Amino acid sequence: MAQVSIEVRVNGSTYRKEVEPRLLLVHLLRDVLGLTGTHVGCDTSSCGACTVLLGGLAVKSCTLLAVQADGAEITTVEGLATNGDLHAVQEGFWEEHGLQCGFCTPGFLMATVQLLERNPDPGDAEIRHALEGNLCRCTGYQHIVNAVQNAAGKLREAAS
Amino acid sequence: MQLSGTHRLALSRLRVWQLLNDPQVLARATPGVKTLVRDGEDRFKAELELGLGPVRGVFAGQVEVRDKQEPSDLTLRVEGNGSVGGIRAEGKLRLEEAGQETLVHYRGTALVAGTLASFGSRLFSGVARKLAAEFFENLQREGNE
Amino acid sequence: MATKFFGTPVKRREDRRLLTGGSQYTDDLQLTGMVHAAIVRSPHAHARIRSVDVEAARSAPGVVAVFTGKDMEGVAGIPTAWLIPDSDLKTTDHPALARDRVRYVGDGVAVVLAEDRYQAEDAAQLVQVDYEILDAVADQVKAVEEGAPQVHDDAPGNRCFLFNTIQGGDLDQAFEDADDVLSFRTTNHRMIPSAIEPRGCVAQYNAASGELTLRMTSQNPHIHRLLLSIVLGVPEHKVRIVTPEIGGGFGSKIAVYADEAVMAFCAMQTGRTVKWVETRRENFQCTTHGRDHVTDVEAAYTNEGKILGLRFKTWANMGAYVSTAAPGVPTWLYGLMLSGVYDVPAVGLEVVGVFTHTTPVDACRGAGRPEATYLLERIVDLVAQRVGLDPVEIRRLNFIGKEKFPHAVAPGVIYDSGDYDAALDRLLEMVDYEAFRSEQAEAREQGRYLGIGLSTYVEICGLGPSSIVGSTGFQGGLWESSVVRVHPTGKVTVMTGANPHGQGEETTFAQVVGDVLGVDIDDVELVHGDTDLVPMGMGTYGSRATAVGGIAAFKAAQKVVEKASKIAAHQLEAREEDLEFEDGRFQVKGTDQGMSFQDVALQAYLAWNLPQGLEPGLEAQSFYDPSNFVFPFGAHACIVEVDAETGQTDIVRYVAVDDCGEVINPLIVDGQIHGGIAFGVAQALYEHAQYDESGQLLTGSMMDYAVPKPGQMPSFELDRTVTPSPVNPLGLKGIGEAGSIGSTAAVANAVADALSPFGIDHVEMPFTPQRVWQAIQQA
Amino acid sequence: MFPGEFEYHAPETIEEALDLLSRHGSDAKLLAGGHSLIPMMKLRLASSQHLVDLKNLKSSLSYIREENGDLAIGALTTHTEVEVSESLQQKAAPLAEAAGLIGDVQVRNMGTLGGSLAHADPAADQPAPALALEAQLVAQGPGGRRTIPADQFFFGFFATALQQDELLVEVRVAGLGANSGGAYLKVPHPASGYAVCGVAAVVETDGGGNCVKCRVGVTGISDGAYRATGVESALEGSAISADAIAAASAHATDGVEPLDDYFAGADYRRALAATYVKRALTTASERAGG
Repeated sequence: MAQVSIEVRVNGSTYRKEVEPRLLLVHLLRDVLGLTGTHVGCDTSSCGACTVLLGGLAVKSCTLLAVQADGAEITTVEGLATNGDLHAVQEGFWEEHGLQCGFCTPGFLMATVQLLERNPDPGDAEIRHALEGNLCRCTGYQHIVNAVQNAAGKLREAAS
Repeated sequence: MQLSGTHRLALSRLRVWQLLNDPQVLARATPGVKTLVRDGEDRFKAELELGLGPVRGVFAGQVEVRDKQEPSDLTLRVEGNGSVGGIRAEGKLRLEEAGQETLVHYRGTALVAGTLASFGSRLFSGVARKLAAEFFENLQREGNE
Repeated sequence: MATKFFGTPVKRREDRRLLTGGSQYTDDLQLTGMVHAAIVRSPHAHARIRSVDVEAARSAPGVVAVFTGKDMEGVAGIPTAWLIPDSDLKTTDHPALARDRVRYVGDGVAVVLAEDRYQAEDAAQLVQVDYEILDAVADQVKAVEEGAPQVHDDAPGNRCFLFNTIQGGDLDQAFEDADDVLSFRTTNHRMIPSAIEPRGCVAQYNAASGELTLRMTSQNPHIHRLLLSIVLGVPEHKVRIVTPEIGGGFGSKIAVYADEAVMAFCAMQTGRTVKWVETRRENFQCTTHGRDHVTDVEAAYTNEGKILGLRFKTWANMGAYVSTAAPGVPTWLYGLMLSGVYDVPAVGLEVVGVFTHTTPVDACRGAGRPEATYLLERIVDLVAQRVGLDPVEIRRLNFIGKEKFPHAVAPGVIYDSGDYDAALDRLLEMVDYEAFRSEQAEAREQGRYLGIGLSTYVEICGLGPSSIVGSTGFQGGLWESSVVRVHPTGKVTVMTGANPHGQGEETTFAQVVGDVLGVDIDDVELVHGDTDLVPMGMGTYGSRATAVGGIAAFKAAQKVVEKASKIAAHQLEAREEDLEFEDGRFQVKGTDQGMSFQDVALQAYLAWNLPQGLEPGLEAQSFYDPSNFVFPFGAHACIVEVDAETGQTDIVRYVAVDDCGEVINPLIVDGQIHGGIAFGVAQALYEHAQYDESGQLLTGSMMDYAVPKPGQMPSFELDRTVTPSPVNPLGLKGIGEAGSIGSTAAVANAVADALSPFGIDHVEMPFTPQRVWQAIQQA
Repeated sequence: MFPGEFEYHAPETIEEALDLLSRHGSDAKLLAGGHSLIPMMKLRLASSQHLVDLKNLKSSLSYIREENGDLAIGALTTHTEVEVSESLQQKAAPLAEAAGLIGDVQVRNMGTLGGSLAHADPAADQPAPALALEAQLVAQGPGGRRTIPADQFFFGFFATALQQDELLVEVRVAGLGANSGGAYLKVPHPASGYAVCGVAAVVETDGGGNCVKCRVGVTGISDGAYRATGVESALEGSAISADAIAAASAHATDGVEPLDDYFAGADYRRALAATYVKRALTTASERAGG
């Protein structure tokens, strides 16, 4: 099948690639660009481990074709920290033990970034609702909720 | 999965019986049948293509008519395999006269294998019912011609 | 020992890489010349393979090779490692790729290697398998009925084993003395462990050196090395198993699977590096499941509510093949816990292990112990109701008193320590039990159905000791090992045979070793998961890593201090007994003379001035085999509200008091408890691996099988009591499974309590809205 | 998982998209948000030779406009955009509420209103409010545009009134006025999030506690979303009360054969439909203000 030329900007770097139209965005990121922080956990866009920001929106990169992202700005977990300083969301997850095996974590981080952009001071129930698209088998979610609250506090403080 | 239901056809029981025993009619009335070739007494090799929304599957299989008791009872057995999975269905049909019309009662089981089974279960009963309805609508149309 | 780190909630040391995408899981490996595998799997639960036509696949674009079961005839079957004695266990042949018959949906039939995974999947679709479909049986009770389809020719009646070794006390007498007997049949339904990281494997073979390297998802790399060397006929020392970052296991990454043997075979045949990572669909179909018991219970009790004897007959679904540890789970791990926290004089168990045309069943978080707890906790609540006792009262009446420890229980083990009343007291205080009962009464008047469920549990974990597990037929020891290696600069590498995959041992082990050596935890690095680097060890499962592996690291560190102390004494020209070691310094008592641990380390390697006869270097190894199991316990309470119109059950509160002995890192312990509770709650409310009558897994995806989402879990309220274990020097017990063991029963009891106004005393799990609604309709 | 091969098209205009549909017929599939289609392609349950990606039409087909009290929503408007739209929250609450209950945040960021309606999954949320709000669905084909009322759009199982060569371009609803209220309530499947039962209700009163108009759309129960006309006629013209609503709700599945699967059998679905119709009507009536 004919390859399609695409250009994406990922974590601030521009990439031009010839890809098969059927290539999933997550495989572009992982296999073509070597950004393996974004994980694949299911077949059915259920688990959210593959969540990235596409044009600022949290999306499941396993349910998008790379060609759909042509021209887009993408942020993955590798792009969260700046100059070695962790993002407040990463700090929050670390301080509150919001991760165990870490496999689902990048997806949760990206979904949380979106959540806190939309709602800087969420309640626990709002956090749980906003993270419905991400599954974690280890934590039982409690520490994740605490982590998001922690991060929200940090971001509010930084903003004020 | 258990299937059962009743369809009313505005045709005489004898006419329905004839239709059900005509391979050409069966081929035209069964949803998705692309080819139906005789492969023995009341046995046919079939190629089916079924589409449901975005799901499309091509199946190769057999259709068999068994336990015939003219003009009221027969068993229809369909088996098909394709890339999206396999289907095995067996249904007993009973034709009941209702004035000028005929009530077709069906009862049977359908077993689905492969991808269809592990991903489509929420849709099975609806799919089966839709296919049955289409079959009887087609049969009615065949009978009208 | 000064405890600077022990007991403190330090942030996890493994997290930075996990939070930044800097970790490497198996699927992240990209090796030069790698090819990708796709496995062709049976869509049928039971069929005879008439033929496999691979020609079209072989000539598809990008395809490197295609192999079938026939090609793998020289490879040994997949073994079982828990050969329970006196049970007539039939392990049956388990070929890595099926040759003539497939026995469950997902049984591997062929493997395709291609330059990329898309091409491998394209070609796999072209493999034509001609199946003669045979009747199948998925339900273990139906499978032992006369005339049921047979899974294996050499296991008549589908019987995998009959286990009736656990018989303690005089059961006949107990039932004779009883005022009444409670009997019921109940099901503990099948779960799918569902680690979010799928299983995978990258196989490399160097034909020149004969070395086989498997980078794979494993909870126990050394076990995988040993067993795969047997399967593949590659000498053990030529097999290297490396576990990259592991994304959760929950028991599902313990077993030796056919898939890994297939990948190793492919690498050896083609000389190419072969990568395979299962899809979620394959995970549901081919990675081991858990639970799946049907049990007949008989409980003998007095009118006062004292339980005198318990008789259990369990049909345990083993699936189509006997997985690695599978026979031990529904027998020993389950049976030994069948008197739980209660002082029951007589207990008898008969287990029929049954082959069915389903995915093999093996360990799954809790492994046998949640099943036992579920039964006991339902029994005490049902007996309480019959004799007119409150659920709290019946528990107190039957508890093993704290003065009785160590305590030998009827099933045949000796509990190390416990104070069950203390945990329950604290729980009731947190819940405010009396206040809840009045709230419940008021709610009922308004047509709202609140219920509270208590679950008091104890579990057996910290496996070994080896001599006892050996007597149960486990084909291995269950000790653990560690090397503590101090480098010239005083930095420390700790090697462990435990194999963490989310439990935080890189932090907790560093806390233990850091305290012993008096060094900062950031100066301690844990190395694990590479059979070429770390000494033989048994792995992480069964809540054993810290209570066994952690103690091995502790003891190795102590040995290091002993040697360091000799060097320090020599260099300080003091007698060893005049030295004290505190906060990382060897100090001559009563003087200002001393030297730091780091200085001692340097001197150990410079070796210019060591005591006569002392070898240079500073490292030590320990093999620790515990003297007994450890027995964590706790008390959980779940409060639910049932919507009688829809059958929907919502958790209002979940309160848990757990006791895992001494706590190294409270943050991590809480995290383990949360995850465990969520696992058990999910079984009770959401998760159910369901087969249809033809052996098709109906819940074959995350669209159907409900791994709980954030909004489906409550916030948990935790506290703990601390009853140290006398078994090990740090007083540790295990905590990885505790939550999953206590919680399912708490939810079950809560639902039954909520529905009691309808005259309902028992509903079968899982409590899906439809089931609860139906129970109310039928009441 | 890994989709099979196909040819990819990303038309720049609606006309180009329609042209591709005409040329490739049933071999072509439209890709909007892709959250129904791509999972099916990954499982290789769906395979089309031609995939027509509508992403370049986003600028022309993504909008929420108010026109004389009516609301016009572009077909490529995402669920998130529908969910957070203040005008929809105020004037077409069931649509906004349903959007907020679809899948999860990531799905709502990609999935589109038009895609959801055109896909016509029997358990999709948006068909229910579309029915209850008597939405008008605007389809564009080679011969121009035509408008299809929602209750003539859904034909069960993934089937709609759309022709092979037509594209759904806009959804129009009349905004709810004074004395009107609407609501959408749902029982999600615990795993998939799809509606096991979803009910959108709209109630209009005379200001004096009597129901002058009632519309109920139900999804998840049957092989396609439907209007519960039995409920509507039972409530219309009567004084709104708990009893009246309960009596009307008993007609929730009149003439409907419910789906039957292991999670929810036909009997249970009937009971759920009645309960959720009751609850949705209750909320809608409260919002209508008596």
